[in-house]
Amino acid sequence: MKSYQLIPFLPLAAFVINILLGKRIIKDKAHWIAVPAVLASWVISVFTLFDVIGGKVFNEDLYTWIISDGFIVSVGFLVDQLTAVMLIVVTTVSSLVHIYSVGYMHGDKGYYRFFSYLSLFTFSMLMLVMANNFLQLYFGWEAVGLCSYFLIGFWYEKKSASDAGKKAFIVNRFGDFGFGLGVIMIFLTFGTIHYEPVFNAVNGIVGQSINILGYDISLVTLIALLLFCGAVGKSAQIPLHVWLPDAMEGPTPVSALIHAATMVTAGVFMVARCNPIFNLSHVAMNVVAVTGAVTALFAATIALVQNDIKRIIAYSTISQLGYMFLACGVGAYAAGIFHLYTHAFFKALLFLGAGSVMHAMAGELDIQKMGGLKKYMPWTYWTFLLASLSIAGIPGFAGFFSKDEILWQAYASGPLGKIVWFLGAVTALLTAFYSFRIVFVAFHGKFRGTHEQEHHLHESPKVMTLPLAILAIGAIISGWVGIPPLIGEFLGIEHSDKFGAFLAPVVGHPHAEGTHGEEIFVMLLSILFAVGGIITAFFMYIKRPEIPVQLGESMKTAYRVLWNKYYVDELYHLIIVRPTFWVAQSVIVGVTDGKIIEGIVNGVPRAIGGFSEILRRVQTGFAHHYAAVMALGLLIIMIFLIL
Amino acid sequence: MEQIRDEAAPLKTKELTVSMGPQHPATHGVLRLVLDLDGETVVKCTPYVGYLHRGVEKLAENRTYLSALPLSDRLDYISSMANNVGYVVAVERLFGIEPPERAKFIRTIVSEMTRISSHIIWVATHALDIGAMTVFLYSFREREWLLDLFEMLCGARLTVSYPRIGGVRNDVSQEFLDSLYKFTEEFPKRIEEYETLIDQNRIWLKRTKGIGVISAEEAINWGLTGPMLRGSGIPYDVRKFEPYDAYDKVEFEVPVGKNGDVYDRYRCRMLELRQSNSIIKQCIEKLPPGPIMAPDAPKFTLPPKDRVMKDMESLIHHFVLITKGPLTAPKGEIYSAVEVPKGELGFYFVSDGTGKPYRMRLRAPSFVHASVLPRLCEGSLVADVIANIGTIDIVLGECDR
Amino acid sequence: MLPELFFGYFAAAIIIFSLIVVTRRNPVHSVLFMLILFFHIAALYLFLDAEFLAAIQVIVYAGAILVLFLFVVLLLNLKEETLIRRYINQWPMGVVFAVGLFILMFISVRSFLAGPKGEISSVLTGQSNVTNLGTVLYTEYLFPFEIASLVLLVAIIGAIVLAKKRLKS
Amino acid sequence: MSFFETIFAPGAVDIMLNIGIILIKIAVVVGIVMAHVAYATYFERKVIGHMQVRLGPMRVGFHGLLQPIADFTKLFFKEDIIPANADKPIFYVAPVISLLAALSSLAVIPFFEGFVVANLNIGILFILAMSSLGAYGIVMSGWASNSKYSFLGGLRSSAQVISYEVAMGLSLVGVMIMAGSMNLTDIVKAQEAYPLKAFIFPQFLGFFVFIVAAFAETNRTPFDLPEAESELVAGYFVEYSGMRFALFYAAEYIGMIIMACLASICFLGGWNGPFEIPYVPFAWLLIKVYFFIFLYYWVRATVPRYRYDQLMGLGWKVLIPLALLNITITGLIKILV
Amino acid sequence: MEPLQIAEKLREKFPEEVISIDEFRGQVSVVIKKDRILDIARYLYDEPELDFDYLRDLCGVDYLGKKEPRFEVVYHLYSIKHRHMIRLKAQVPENDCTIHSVMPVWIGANWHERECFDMFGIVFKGHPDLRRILMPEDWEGHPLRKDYPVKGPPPEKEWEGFKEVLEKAERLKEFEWNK
Amino acid sequence: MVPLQWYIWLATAVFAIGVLGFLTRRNIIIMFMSIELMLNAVNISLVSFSHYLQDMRGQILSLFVITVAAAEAAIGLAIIIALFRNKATAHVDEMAETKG
Repeated sequence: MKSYQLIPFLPLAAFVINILLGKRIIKDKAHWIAVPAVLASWVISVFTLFDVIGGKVFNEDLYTWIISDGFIVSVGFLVDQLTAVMLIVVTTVSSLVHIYSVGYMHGDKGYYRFFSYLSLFTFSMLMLVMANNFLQLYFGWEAVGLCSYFLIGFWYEKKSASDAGKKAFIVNRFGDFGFGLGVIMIFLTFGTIHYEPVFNAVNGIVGQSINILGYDISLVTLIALLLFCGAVGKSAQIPLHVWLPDAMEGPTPVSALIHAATMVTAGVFMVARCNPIFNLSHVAMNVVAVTGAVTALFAATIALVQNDIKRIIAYSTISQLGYMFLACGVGAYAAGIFHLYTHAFFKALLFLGAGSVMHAMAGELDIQKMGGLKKYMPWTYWTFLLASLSIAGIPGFAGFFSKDEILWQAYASGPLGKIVWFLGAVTALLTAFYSFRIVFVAFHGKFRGTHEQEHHLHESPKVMTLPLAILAIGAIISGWVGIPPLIGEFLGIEHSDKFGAFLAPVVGHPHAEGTHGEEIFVMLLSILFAVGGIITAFFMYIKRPEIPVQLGESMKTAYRVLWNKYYVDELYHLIIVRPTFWVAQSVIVGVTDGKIIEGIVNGVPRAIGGFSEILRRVQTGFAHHYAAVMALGLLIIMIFLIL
Repeated sequence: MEQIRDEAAPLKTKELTVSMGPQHPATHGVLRLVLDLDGETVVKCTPYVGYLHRGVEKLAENRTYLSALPLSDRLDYISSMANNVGYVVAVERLFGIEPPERAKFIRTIVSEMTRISSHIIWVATHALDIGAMTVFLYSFREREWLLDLFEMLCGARLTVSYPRIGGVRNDVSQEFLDSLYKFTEEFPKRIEEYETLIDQNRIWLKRTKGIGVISAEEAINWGLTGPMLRGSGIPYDVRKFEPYDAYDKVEFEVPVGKNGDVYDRYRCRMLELRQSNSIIKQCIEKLPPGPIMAPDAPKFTLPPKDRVMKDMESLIHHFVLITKGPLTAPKGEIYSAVEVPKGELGFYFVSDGTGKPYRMRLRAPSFVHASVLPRLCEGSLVADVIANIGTIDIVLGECDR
Repeated sequence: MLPELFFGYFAAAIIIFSLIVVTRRNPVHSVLFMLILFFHIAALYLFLDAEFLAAIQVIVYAGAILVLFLFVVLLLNLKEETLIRRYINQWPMGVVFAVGLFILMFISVRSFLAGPKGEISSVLTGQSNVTNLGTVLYTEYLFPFEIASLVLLVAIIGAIVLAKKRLKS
Repeated sequence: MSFFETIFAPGAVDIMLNIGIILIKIAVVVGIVMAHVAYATYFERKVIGHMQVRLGPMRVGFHGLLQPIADFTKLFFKEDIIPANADKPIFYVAPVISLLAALSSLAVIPFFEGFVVANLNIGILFILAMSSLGAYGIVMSGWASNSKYSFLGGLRSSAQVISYEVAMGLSLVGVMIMAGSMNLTDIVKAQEAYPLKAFIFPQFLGFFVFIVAAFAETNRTPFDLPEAESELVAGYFVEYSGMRFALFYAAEYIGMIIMACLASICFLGGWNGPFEIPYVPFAWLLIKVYFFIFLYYWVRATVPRYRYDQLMGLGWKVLIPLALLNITITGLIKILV
Repeated sequence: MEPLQIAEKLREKFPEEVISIDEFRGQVSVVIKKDRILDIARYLYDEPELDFDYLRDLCGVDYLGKKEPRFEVVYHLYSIKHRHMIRLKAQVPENDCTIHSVMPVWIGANWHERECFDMFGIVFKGHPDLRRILMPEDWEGHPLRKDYPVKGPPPEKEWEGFKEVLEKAERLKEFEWNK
Repeated sequence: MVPLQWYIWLATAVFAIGVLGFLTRRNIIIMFMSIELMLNAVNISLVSFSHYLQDMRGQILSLFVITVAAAEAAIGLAIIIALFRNKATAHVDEMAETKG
């Protein structure tokens, strides 16, 4: 059974066909190519998952790409438990987004282009998760970034969209630079970039250190931090989170696929994949955990006050990604991946629901201008509500299981864990609050938009609501594969944490130190926070709508800070963008370009021109003369050889 | 470097000048085309006509109205009957004679027979030019039948001179009518036979569709008539616009094309075949009894030989007609047109009151149609020139007069 | 004896015809003598156990390349070609070079020694020439083979672009 | 065994005897084929005549059976006219090249098991090579006649022959893949394992392309543009008369026979048939060949002529892609099965 | 519109140009001066009420000794839309045997005018390609003029080309069999 | 048996004749044909080596040489046609387009 090799190449084929023939031949039939391809990938992924569950792990090289002395790079696939989970996530969400896009992008003039990019993205993402070496991972990593750039700037006529695309690309460069260095370090250290030998050898370098600028730095820590650098960029963690909210300029299916479910989680995947390296460095682990926790809280607070529906969800994504890193940081990789997996469903659902709302509101994003959409768009409303319940962590929904798992693992992992647990728990409260803020403001109450908008309101077509429904089912039941033992015992299910057990061969099982009582406490607290958040939101936006206004008035400074996202963008502008511009203007244009380069550029041709004036006499332009000279040369060489 | 020429300067290519005709299998007689070819593309096309010029107009000025009639036979020699009819209709209009009903119907029958025979010979040669050989021989089978019928009617097959000023030469026999009726029964099947060979053939369609396109306005401006004009969508037909003979008493439609290409003109002709067939049928069914000559016709037309031998008055008429010509030709001028298979055949008579036409002008459709050849051919391929020569359906005898 | 005789005939014919090719006044005649020349070369290949190459020599050289030459010769105007001088002004130089080259090469290959024998040939494997050629071509030389196809593709496109008339816009 | 050694096999048989046998074979094949050519013209006139509601030749002999002989006699004794400004040597040699190229293809055609003049293992390539030479006769005659019509005809024809050569060669590749050989005898033998002892079912695409290309290769209707009498009067041989004209004519018919043979051998199983006909080993081949020749006539009586650009379009845009598709499919099946 | 009305309308528009209007058997002729023929043609073509889009015929008539001026160029115009016809007769004197071509209006006049030139010697100004059409290019005289004899010009003015043919025929006798 | 040297000498002679033609003729088409001659000379030597050394690789190489020759002919002749359109000459001493 080698059909798993087809998984990435089917979308690639769809991409090639669409991009080559799309403009002239396929046009608005592009989905007939792209959707079946990705569906086929999904089917094969499911079969592959069963294979993996059955105990098979594939790791083989398809093709040797580069051989340069000891540097051997091959295109190869590693399909183990982690990859299998990622395959399911990627292909499922991708398929649903493909289907959804048929309705959402209908009539767009770049229709074929959109589908070809989606296919290309799917291919890149699959290459990323299926890689069996770091370079292929890096290839996928960059390729998804490229696709993200294409898709954010899909409506390139819009300046904000193309700017957002550039921003995402540039910000990611910072992280990717670190990641690239990390890969290079790995090669320098281990002499290979394939996962297997690297992870086998990694224990041997514990204690080795490298001297940088007079400081001794542990080699493992350095590598882990450099790798994490990439994760920070791609997964939009502090301080490189700024690109993700702006990325919402892209079409909504893109936001759902790339900026919620798949690409941004690549960082989490990578950290989990490299767990043998991270596990050996406490420093790195702590950095990951703290970054994650701080990002989670930080983003959640911003989300509280924003009005743009997609931005709220985007900040929520950042926040949830913070959760995943938090989990990885405390060693609970399985919990992180579990959250990644459940998050993919409900976050994609949230985005697609938002897209559906936008579709109905003719592109309106401000939730203050919505309201009462419940009765116009029942499908969208109910699925959105389910997703919100899931993200809030209401028991029984997917989000509850994964979030609870993370919080418990954090709580149980030691003193630092307690701190991050606390941050996480607060975030949970905030999450519930802002999620239901959207629900209550946008879907309940009275419609606040213009009359034309109200007239235009309608439920989205079947091709859009169908993915919503499927995802909603996923948002409910996807968590049931990882029921914590505590509840499992209570319900009488043996080995209820199937997910953790499944992933254990790859990421290990963290050692949790805590009593049953503490576990119950953590769980009850998170349930309490979730319900509390919902009730607060209900109170503030349904019962007493004047409270938020008053709050905003009374806490003006805090509100302004939050509204302006802690001024991070402005700070970057001040410390990075403006100095860069200054350097570019004065130094590069003035000195380097003006004096040095132009001096060389003008001087060399003058010298050559003078010299060639002499040489051009030789070129008569008559072919015979050239031929004769050639023959003469041949004659001379022959004479040499004979003599 | 200075020797490299300006990029925008047009590239020179050697043009090949080919003289097509006057002896060439596809020119339908002695037409000569001088083609300037760039590869296979025709850059310039210059037709040369006149190889068959006999001065018919000049000859007619020196003959009596009656003796000029056979000249019209030799114009479009494959549809001589229609030319005769055109001539006598014009003369009758000049003199103000009204032929009897029976004669009118007979003339209509023979005109339409001529149309059929002309159109099938057109299909035959056109198909042969494009390379379909079998249609040619199929068509000749039917043409042979028609010529036999002509022979039965008047003794001649090609140059018939059957109509007379004021009527027709002799009455039709029942035998002729019966066998003609049989022909009309049979003929639609034969048309279908041609069409199965042609219409469903992709190569034929490729060779004719979109070739030699001329728009309706342009076609009128060029003075095209007949199927050439109707192929472009203008239902201009002298039989409908200025009815003569019995055309106002029979029912028929004027088929028109849409795109004005070779294929549409071919379709028009094929549909006209069916219309002509139905006209003949109607005429045979409606053929009224009665005389075949107008009562005052003896002043213009020779009486039958047996009457001359027995009847004094007839002898005098004969003598006067032969020696002086019809005396009472009114002074005036008339333009009269009939619809011959090729298009509108016009006669313009200027009479000075004598027995001979002072000036007889012939507006020959082939002449006009030949003039449009450069317009159709320039820019197309050599093979399309063949298709275009075929589609205009010219007979050089008529063109050169 | 017989093989030597045959070789003698073909070698003489090849040399004579190539001389004719480069000296004819009328390019059409040159092309046609070239055709005969290619046939002789193909026959020579038959003696060397290279049937496939012989066929290819005829199909490609005679059937395609030379027809191309003939086309171009016919398309260009040749009326005055036959009337004006054939050689460039400096032709004695060319003759000197060519003769010198011939003498040198002749001398140098006189002392030629055959290298080690290869392993793949019709005689050794007992299979037909085509089979052998195909086996080697599609295994060991697959990559160069693909490159050759690329070369041809580039040539096709290049030829079309170069020879095409500018379209009237 | 190399080609050289087949002819000059030392030892076993005397060289002269070997050469003699080959010469006799050649004489027999050429004689028989020439007779068939003569009667193929008669057959054509009769078949097309009956299709076109006429009788065809009736005067010479019983139902015109002696017509070919009369024609040959007439052409042989006709004056050989050479245009004033013709390039005489080329004008002389062109029809001979046409005929030679056509005749030499006969060498590799197996008429029945064991009867083949030269059993080359590159049989198909040999035929392709020879048919590509046919273009020379046409170009040369077109050019040497110094007439614009024949020049145009020559250019058209050679472009056509070269273009369709590609399609034809590619259409035969499928057969080569299936048979694993280029030897025509081996190809016939390889077909014995297939339904009806023929490749036509698995290779129907290749068969279609081959048939169309064969029509074009032999300049027959609907691809008879080089000699389109309504456009170019008679194309490349418009200036030829008498014996030389007869040579061109014969070359065309030999070309038809060879294409018919090749189609029968490569796609219809050659001399094999559904059942064996005793004492006449070549009977099936003859039937198949005459079926194809009849097809030539039938098409000629039915369809008009293509236009030059349409013809080229058909060749390059339809046939060659189809042939490539056929090769791909055949190759895939060969690999997979 | 009735033909007579058309003629009157034309007279209103071009009072200077129209010389007379005649009717014979329902067909109306308008005799006009030749100078503004192109304007008249264009008017008849452009006026939507008249819309003479179709030039049925164009020919010359020679009135040698019967009328002055000697030539008339006759135009038969027809409107396919309105189905009416009119005949224009432009007078062309012998000493100034020219008239402007109507090709700018009806392109179909091309060969008619060439023929008219060929047969009567009337020169059409502005015609792009005024050559003989039916007669050979080097033919002398204009056959349809009334002073041109039916049986060709007298022997001393024999056509050059015919002489050539006779000479060739003489030369061919050398090759005859029985000589 | 014919010795290998004979083939090589033959190839040498053909090659030299090709050089001769290339260096002396004015007509650019003949010059192209001279190039073909030289390529054929190389092919003769390659095939003879292949035969005498019992190695298929010589034939493979000459197959590639034929490929290159075909490509070269196509491109070269296209250039000639383009040149001829612009300059209306096929004479190499009237073209000096590559003049420095």
